[in-house]
Amino acid sequence: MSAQQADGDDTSGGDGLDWTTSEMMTIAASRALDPDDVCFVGIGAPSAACNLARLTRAPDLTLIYESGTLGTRPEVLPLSIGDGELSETAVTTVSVPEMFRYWLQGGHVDVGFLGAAQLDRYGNINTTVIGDWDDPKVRLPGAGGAPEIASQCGKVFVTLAHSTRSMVEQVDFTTSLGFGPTGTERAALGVMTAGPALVVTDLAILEPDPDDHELVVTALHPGVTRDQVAAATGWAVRFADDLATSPPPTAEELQVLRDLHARTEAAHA
Amino acid sequence: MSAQQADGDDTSGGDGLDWTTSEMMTIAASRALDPDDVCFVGIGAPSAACNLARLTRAPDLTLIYESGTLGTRPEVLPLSIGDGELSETAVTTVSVPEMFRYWLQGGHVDVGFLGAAQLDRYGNINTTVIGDWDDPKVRLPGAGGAPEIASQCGKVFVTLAHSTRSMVEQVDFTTSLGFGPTGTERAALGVMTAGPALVVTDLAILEPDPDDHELVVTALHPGVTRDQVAAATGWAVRFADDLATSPPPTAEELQVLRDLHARTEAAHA
Amino acid sequence: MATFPSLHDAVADAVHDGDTVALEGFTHLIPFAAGHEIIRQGRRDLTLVRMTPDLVHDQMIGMGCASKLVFSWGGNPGVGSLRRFRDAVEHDWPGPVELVEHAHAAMASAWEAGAAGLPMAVLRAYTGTSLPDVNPDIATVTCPFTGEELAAVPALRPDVGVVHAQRADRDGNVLVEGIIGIQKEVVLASDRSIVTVEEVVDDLAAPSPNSTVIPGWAIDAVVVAPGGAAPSYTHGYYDRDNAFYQAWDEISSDRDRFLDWMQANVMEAA
Amino acid sequence: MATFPSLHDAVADAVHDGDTVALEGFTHLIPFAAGHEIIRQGRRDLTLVRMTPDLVHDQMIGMGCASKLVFSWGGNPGVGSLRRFRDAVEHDWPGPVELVEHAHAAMASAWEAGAAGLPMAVLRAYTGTSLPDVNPDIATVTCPFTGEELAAVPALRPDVGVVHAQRADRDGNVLVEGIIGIQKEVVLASDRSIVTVEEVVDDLAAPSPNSTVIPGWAIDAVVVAPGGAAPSYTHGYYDRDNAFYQAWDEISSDRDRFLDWMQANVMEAA
Repeated sequence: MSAQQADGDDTSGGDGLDWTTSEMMTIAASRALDPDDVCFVGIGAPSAACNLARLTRAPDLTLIYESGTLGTRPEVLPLSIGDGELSETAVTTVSVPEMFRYWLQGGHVDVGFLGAAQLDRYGNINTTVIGDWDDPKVRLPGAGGAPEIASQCGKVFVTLAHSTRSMVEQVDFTTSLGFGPTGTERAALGVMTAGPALVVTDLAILEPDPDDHELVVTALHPGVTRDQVAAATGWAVRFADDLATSPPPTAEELQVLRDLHARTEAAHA
Repeated sequence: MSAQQADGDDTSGGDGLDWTTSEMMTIAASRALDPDDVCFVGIGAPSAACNLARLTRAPDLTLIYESGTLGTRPEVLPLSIGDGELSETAVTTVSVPEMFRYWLQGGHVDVGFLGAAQLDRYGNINTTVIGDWDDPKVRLPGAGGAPEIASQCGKVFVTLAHSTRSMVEQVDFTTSLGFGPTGTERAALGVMTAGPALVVTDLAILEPDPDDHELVVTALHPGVTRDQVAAATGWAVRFADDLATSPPPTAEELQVLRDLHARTEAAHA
Repeated sequence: MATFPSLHDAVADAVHDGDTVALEGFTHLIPFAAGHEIIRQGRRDLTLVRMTPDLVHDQMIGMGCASKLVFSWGGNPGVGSLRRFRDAVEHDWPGPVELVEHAHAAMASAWEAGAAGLPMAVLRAYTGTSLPDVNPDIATVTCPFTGEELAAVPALRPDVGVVHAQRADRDGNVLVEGIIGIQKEVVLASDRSIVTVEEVVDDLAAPSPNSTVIPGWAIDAVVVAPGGAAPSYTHGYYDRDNAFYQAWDEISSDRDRFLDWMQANVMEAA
Repeated sequence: MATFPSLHDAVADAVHDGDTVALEGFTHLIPFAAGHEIIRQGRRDLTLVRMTPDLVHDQMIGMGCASKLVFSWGGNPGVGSLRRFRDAVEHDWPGPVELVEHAHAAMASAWEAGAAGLPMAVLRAYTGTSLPDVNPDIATVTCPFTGEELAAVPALRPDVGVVHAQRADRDGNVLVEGIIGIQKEVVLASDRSIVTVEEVVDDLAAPSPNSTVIPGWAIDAVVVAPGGAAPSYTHGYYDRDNAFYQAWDEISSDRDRFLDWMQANVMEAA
């Protein structure tokens, strides 16, 4: 949940704006959404990005939370995916079986937006356990809706903080399928949706190589170096030939995001 | 639907009351319901009997119509099983998939109350076709909810007009299972509900023999003879040793039933 | 995202000869206006899907639109038979209509499965009945946990789904109230969907956070068709015209009388 | 037909050592009062079923009520881990808890199947994930029409189902509004059901004919428990106590501190 975002390092833009790496991550993620997307907002970090997009350039973005709320428009960020405001501002609220059967499995969602504890080079996600499932080092909350969000939405965006603990060679447990252990299993298993199309971290943007499906860095956030990203990634990460730099946050993006967080903190105090 | 009841012969009771055989059928059927039954009212004749019971000795009777209305209390008899008043007076109205999956298949209904075009000696019901299905003499409306009402309610009551066309040796088509073609198949197929427990016609009451499950006449309506029933039944019908006579309609039963029909006619005019 | 075409354009765009078309409405909100438009556009060889085919299906079958009917109860509710349906089945007039016959429980679950994007529905049904003898679409699956044999039927996934509802807002979000039947399932299960409504309003005024609202982005076409469910009814708007249901029994009893009535009341009334 | 016992009597009557017990509530209407009563009555060896076990399950596990947990997401929503749950799984304190681990989609369908009286749920799920490797309850069935292999999981049919709701009328009909989750499914799927409510009223005042109302004859016990969902919330009655969810992270971080808090706030507060 974005309400609990880690404070990142401060960064200074050329235009006199300051922002944190965490703000940059949220803003970059928000830009990836098309204005008419129907977006399933999974448990974890994505909620701020989705609502920022809705409050700026994508007012008609449709947000779905797995608690059953369709087309919700919260004024503040929900602390849980089932906060009352999600239902109060939704077009309608359906039962959880209907949500998963009709809306997700029925194929009505364009984008699934997920967080991750571990993400590997082929976009597989672990939110279950660090270590062995039978004898865990760290027992994580588990799957929630993520496995079917990952396989049944048209495509998947992932957002998470970039470190060698989170960006790993191979996940300890595949909670949610990306492209599979060798990048080939998604198609081989007959999963017809696109899978991980975009990963937004606090340092960079990664996209799957169209051929081998390995996540490749396609953009660095302003002020971030290749070495920083390489050092924070648990595999020998590749960089795109046409490596870009993310546009820095605009004044409006920062203002709307900060107002959203301020309203959220006031509401949850 | 009971609104279209055939006018039966007039009968005179010993206490100066007159009634039709059709009224006697409805009243006898209404008496079979326990005051706290949850009753699934199938398409056909049963609606008047169920509502008569509710308006007289069983005010807490719970009526369910397959249109999704749970606990409905109509002031007039519905012409279709989906009339608006059923929803307006219901405790709640659910979707049709929910009705059949959660409420019927889920095992929450005590009594299924069905009509029939043909009923055979083992309580099997045909509402599909007279003659061959591929080359029908008369194409009837079909199954509706009846097959699963017959197998999934705790027990089944059937009400229909008594004639050699309707009370047959063997149904042309088993739309809804009674005890099966030889009276043994219900148990053999693992259907654990009781099945046809009571048949109320305009002449008599029949109940299954506890051993061989053949429908046996257990009561004659007032003024009806064994010969009349035997002549109107398409098999060599047996009579119970302790053959009873149905109590005649009471003044209250007749009054409430006639008021119900009068309100219904006024409302549907 | 829902568009707001005319009834003519919505039907012309969505419904083609040979399509599988569901006009649903479980005794409520029956999309007569849309059915009449399909008849006027002269569609042929349709596979019609409906749990409770009634007068509008009698009319479509009698006018020769259909070559196949998937159904579970076909009658004139509260009155009796569907005479044009019977004439087609019993005497092939105006042409033969192939029947795929189910019970309500199976079709209700098949709509649920269609909306859920599954290839089949699983339920407990048909035990000891003759229906599996005449419908090869009734199969079984075995529960891997208990060994129980359950019924399986194909999910309903028509080319076109048409339903009527109370009202839409400007985003095409549609409110359905009262006997909601399988209205939502039909829209979600169909490749192309048309929802006719009594009116389009600024505020949908759904009375409950859990009201049955179908979001506009899940609907293809929202068509304003006031009275579009008559002679059936729209809860909160108008009542069922029971007299017409009774009159239909006689209108439909004779082929010529039926054709004259359709000509005057449907073909020449747009 | 619903009865109206006290919370103590309802729990004492329905919940026994060794039972499979579902206290559900999808982030809303979480039956804390009932969970605390189960703890006070000292139940042991329970199999707890819940899609989203959170604080009340952390408390039940930490107090030693549970030997098994069937679940799909276990955390402190918006805050982080469940520390008592983790201590049980990672260090067997106060005892080992066997995990039967699912994803939401499968548990949601398993509740649907339980309410529908079926032995299993069929869905499209778990493809390419590690969950089938650790949960033998994840099986497959093959569609007889398409040949597609689908996931199958056992239906959820617990001994006892407990949910909270807004209100009941004198017949025990219960209104649920807002995030309705799987409240209805739990009541219908369970052998014995307890619904705690904020109040009992003469007129349920359901705002829509299609409001989520669970009829009294489908419920065993309706218990008046004002505030019975706190620190979670009851839509229309009171808000979620977010500060307590955050405070729980520290209360639960230490075994002794947890036990002291439970003694003062649950065991001695009836």
